Amino acid sequence: MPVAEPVIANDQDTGQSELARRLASTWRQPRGFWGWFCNTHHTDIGIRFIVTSFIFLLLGGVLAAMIRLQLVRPENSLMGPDLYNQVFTMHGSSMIFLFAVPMMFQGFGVYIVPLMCGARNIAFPRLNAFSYYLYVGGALVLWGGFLTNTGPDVGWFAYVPLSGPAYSPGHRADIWSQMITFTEVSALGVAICLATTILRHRAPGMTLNRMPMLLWEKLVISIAVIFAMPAVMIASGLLLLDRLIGTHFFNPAEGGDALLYQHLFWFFGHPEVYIIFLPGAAIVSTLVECFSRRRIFGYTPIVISVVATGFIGFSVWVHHMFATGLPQLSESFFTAASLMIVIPTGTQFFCWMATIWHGRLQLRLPMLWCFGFFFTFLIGGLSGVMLASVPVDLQVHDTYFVVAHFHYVLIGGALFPMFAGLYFWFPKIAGRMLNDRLGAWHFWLFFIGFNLTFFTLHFLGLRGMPRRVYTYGPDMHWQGLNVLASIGVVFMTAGFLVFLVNVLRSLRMGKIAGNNPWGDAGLEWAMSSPPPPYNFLHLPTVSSRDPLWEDPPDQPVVVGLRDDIRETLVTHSLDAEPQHKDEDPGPSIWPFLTALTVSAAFVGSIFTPWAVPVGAPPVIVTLIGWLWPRGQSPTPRPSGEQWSR
Amino acid sequence: MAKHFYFALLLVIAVLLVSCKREERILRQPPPANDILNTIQISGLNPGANSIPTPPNSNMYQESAYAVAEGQKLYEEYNCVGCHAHGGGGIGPALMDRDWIYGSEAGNIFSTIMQGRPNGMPSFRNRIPEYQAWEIAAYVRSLAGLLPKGVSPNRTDQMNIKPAESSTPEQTPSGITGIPGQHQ
Amino acid sequence: MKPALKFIPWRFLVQAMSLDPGHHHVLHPAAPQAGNIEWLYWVIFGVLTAVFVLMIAGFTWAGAKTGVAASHPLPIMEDKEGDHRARWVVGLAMGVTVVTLFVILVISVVTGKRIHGPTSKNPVTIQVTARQWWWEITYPNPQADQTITTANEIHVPVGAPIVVLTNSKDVIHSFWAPSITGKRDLIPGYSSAFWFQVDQPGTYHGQCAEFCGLQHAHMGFSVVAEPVDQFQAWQQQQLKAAAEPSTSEAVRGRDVFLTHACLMCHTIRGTDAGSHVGPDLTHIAGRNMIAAETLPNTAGALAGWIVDPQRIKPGTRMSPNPLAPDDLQALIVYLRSLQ
Amino acid sequence: MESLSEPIRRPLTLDVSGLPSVAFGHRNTTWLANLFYMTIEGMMFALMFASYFYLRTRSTNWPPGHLPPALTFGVLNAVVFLLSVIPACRVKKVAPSGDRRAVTNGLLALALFALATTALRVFEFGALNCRWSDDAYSSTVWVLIGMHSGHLITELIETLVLLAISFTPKMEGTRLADAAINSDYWYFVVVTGLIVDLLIYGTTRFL
Repeated sequence: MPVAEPVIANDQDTGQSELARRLASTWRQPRGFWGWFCNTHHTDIGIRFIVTSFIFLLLGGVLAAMIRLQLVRPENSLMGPDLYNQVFTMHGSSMIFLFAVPMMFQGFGVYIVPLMCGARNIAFPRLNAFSYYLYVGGALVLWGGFLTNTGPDVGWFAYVPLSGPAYSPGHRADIWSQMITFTEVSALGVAICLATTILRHRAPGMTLNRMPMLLWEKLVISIAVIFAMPAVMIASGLLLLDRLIGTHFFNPAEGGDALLYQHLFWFFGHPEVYIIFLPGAAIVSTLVECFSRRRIFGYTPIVISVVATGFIGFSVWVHHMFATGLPQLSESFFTAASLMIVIPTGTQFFCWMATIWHGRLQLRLPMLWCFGFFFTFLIGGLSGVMLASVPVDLQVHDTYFVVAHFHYVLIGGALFPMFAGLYFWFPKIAGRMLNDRLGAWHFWLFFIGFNLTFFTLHFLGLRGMPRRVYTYGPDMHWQGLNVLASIGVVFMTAGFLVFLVNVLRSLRMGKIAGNNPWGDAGLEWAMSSPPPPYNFLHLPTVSSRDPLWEDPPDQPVVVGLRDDIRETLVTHSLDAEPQHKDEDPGPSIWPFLTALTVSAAFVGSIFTPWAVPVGAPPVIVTLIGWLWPRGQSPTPRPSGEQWSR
Repeated sequence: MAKHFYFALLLVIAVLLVSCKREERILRQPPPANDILNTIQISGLNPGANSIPTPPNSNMYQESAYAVAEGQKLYEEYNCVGCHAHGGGGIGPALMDRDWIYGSEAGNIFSTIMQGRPNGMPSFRNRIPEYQAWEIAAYVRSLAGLLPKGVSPNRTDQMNIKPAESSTPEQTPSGITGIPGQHQ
Repeated sequence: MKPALKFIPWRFLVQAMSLDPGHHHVLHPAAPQAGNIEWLYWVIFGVLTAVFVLMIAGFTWAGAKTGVAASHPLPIMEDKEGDHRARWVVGLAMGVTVVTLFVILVISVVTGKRIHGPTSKNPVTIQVTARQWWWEITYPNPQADQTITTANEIHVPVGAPIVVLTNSKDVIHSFWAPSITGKRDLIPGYSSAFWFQVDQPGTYHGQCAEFCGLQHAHMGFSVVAEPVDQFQAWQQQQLKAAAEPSTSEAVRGRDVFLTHACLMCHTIRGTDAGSHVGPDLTHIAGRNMIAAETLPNTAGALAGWIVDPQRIKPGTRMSPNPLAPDDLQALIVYLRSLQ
Repeated sequence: MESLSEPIRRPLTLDVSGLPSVAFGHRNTTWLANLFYMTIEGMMFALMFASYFYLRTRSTNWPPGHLPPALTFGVLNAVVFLLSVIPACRVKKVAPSGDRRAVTNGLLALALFALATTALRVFEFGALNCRWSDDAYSSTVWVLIGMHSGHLITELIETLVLLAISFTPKMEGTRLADAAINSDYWYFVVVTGLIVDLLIYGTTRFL
């Protein structure tokens, strides 16, 4: 409906208008030391996720360098088996649980999804903040253990019986399984927040088939997390029970079964791969569209393949267990399923290629990283096809061939898109551009080093070098290739240093970005960079898939939300029709306190079962403090208001 | 430069200080102390057995869960089970109760293993290396719940015939120990 | 990472590039199974390489064709009939992908059948029991006295099918000799069986492939494939009890063995030593390697191993034995007389 | 693209000031979150059920060397579960009408039922005829029933808290919606509880 006083569109929000000032004071996050722990705004929490997980990427990289240094000579005396086993376990666990998922799923998701939806904040911001603190708790437990000689030494998969009470004395394996509990609860919390945000807080008019690809993939991943993570929590939980109170789940002598653990673990473990890869694909889809200067080709097929990947991901876990000697029929089935995964992934690749082919490619820095992704992930995916074939897998399983394969898949599918995304969204996050020349140096150093290291490992695997060996005999002729692989690490390290320099430099003297430096179509570019605490001056409405490209200049904006309380708009899951207004709970210290009590209970249960009954009451108290209705709410409502049933 | 060195040094020391003895994997054994056997008396012959100073390096094994677990394996492999069962006793005296004919300290158990005792306990001197004897002694103490829970072994992967050592209540050794032979 | 540069021995780089005819190599098969797998590997490898080249060419070409050097965002474009053509191309590509995958599925399943295949008649049966961190090998026989027990060295007749019964005493291990056949996990609580066959005589290295604790790296074994007559001779030799010590020093060596920690773990058939904690040493002198394929079976290596195994394999279950020099000497002489 | 560069005035707006600020049922965001939460928990239960049957295939007789758990309290508890659906249903029905008194009564009844089942559960543990450290069967039984007891206690506390709120003027708007959602979660606890009973008391006898 036309109104008397036309309002100023979002992209013109200078922060000077009266409305902007009111919103800013309403949505302000507390400052200072305690304020930091009360903060519940998604951009701040998202940045914390990104920074923290990047720190653990660096730490995991240091461990990797130690591993390469140890293997550079046969019978090297740099590390003994005790330390080496801790180091490679810490490397795997940190990279998967403390970096890959928190960065690709939580970090990018929490920061970008609400902006792309056109929302003022993420749904359940307190749960979101709680998830962050719990993630940090898990990280501290794992690394604290490592620094006190209690680092897990049973591999990131912690197979029983090696990780069981009979063969892992002490508390090393317990540290691992509780770290799992921490990080998985955190991921599940964020999954709930993201899925709800995507389904309920989209801008009016952003129907399902107008959702940006990134939202589609985040939605699928959130649901995959919800179905996959419980499996590993059960696995590590039963392991903890076996070790702590002497249950017999994995004790063959008393009717237990060691393979049960592997089934539970890989039922999570394989979907996990897609939980890590799909965010990368989401970033690539976004960037390919932006830098080909055209709508992405094959929106519907890509959406279908993403959903299909999410589904098929749950039916291939046994291809991690081919060597256990399963019946042939099931082997054939799981081979077929594993090969089937290629179809949706291939579809995405072809659609990206077609988009570039019929577009106008601008090879800016983020796009360069996308090409790096095409190259590396393709190699990883194709060697994955080899592993799907049972006979070949029986030869190269648990060798450095597999190590090479999944580093190509994970670094290719997560790290390259991550850097693409960082270069792409850094202007939005920091308000300044990253330096192009340094970025190019970073790319080429890392690209060359990566391929030097990991392509070499294929040959080592074919020459019969098994994984997880702390050294090897001089007569095995493995040194030359190991040296080659270790040299690659030097290049990658240099690349990382260049990146860090670039970030620190650009934070201070980088070129001012402006709202939309890349001319992208997503709503996250519609407000100033960095975004104001209320994100949008007026919540936008949408009438196309690429709002900033295709929406008419007179696209309506939402008015009528109160600016004296944190009112948000809830829309319909499918057609994004406005349904009702909701209220953002705002900053609070309780999520942090709850995280503290929960962490205390978790850590205590490493040492004694009594931690559960003793640790529960404080958790309950903090939870009540969290959920107890506060003074200002419920807000006074217009009399005779209709509640939507 | 020097500053960095000192900082690194401090860091290392700090880490070492906090690192747990419990998790120590003792892979390289200290050279065996030949005079140890002579420093240990048989508690059966003088009351107040628990006051006997035990040789320092016994603690190293009693504080490491890994060493106790090794002791448990050796207890099986060297067939201590044959006479003492899984602590319940049989041909030999029980090890999970409060009675210690020759003393309950690690040093006493060590010397019992090494010297042998009347009525059937053979001497394993030269047969069992000293560090293994210390590990077995540590494990035997855990049978009676005399070791901290964090160090005592939990359930094994064998048949479940007795509660795990880590869940055995502490059997405080009776002060006056019995007379040799009485228990056979 | 600086130190890494210091270590580079360039000749190793040269050697690394050359395909050494190792006996521990997936692509140097000496047995029908490994041969089939190698064939399958190269077929799939060829197909996938073609795919890779095509895809990369496609991306490069697309980029080169439409690339524009501009630092400011270009206007948005539309290409309706281009999209129409692309729809066909992508559809076609998907079709090709599906067909390729189906072919790979078929050949892989067929090869799988051929590997598992039915074992031919009267095979040699071997029981492999994995321990932390060595392999106990027995050739079971209805009569106990006809059963051979050895460690880490598997003798097989060339060209005859071998049935391997697997079992694990402690944690999960994996039996893998790359030049012979794919790996098989040994899982406590499960006893499984598979078969292989070696066509070319020779000694083939194998190793544990599933992480199994401190000494996972040094848990090797070897498969010695020899003509049938040699194999039977070896069997006859293995069935004998230990050789009586001939020299006085050897006699003293046996006494050392029987009065020290050795007999707590090891067996020498024909003497009082009968414990099954460690490997059976009745014919130790007949083996090529000791300590699970870690050291050559020489007097010096043997001595070093006996005195301080923890230096060579930290965490191994073998205890250090600080023997007097002449005792050690005698013991070595005795052990090396056990042909 | 170009449209972004120069300021534009937007004559059209979408006025949402008239929209309600409370939603019941599937429109409520907390309802959706609760659905996801139940999915997670349901997944955990499903995997435990799967493990139960997997382990069952690994031993010849079931239960191995134990009497099956005694029926009395289990059956009694199952009946209480079924009855407890009535007050839950009632709360869900009256909450949207904003009738605080009715909601309070419903919550009170529900809390009493929750207390009753929790109490009965204590006796159920006593009647299992096994100890978790006996063998794999016993471990599974204990973990199954233990997991569910955890949910029972959580639900009991949540209901008590809502009851406490319902005695204050804060029981209004979104809180009423929460009360309704609490009933959904109670249904979930009842269903899983019945399945657990079926496994523990049923399959041990008829499998």
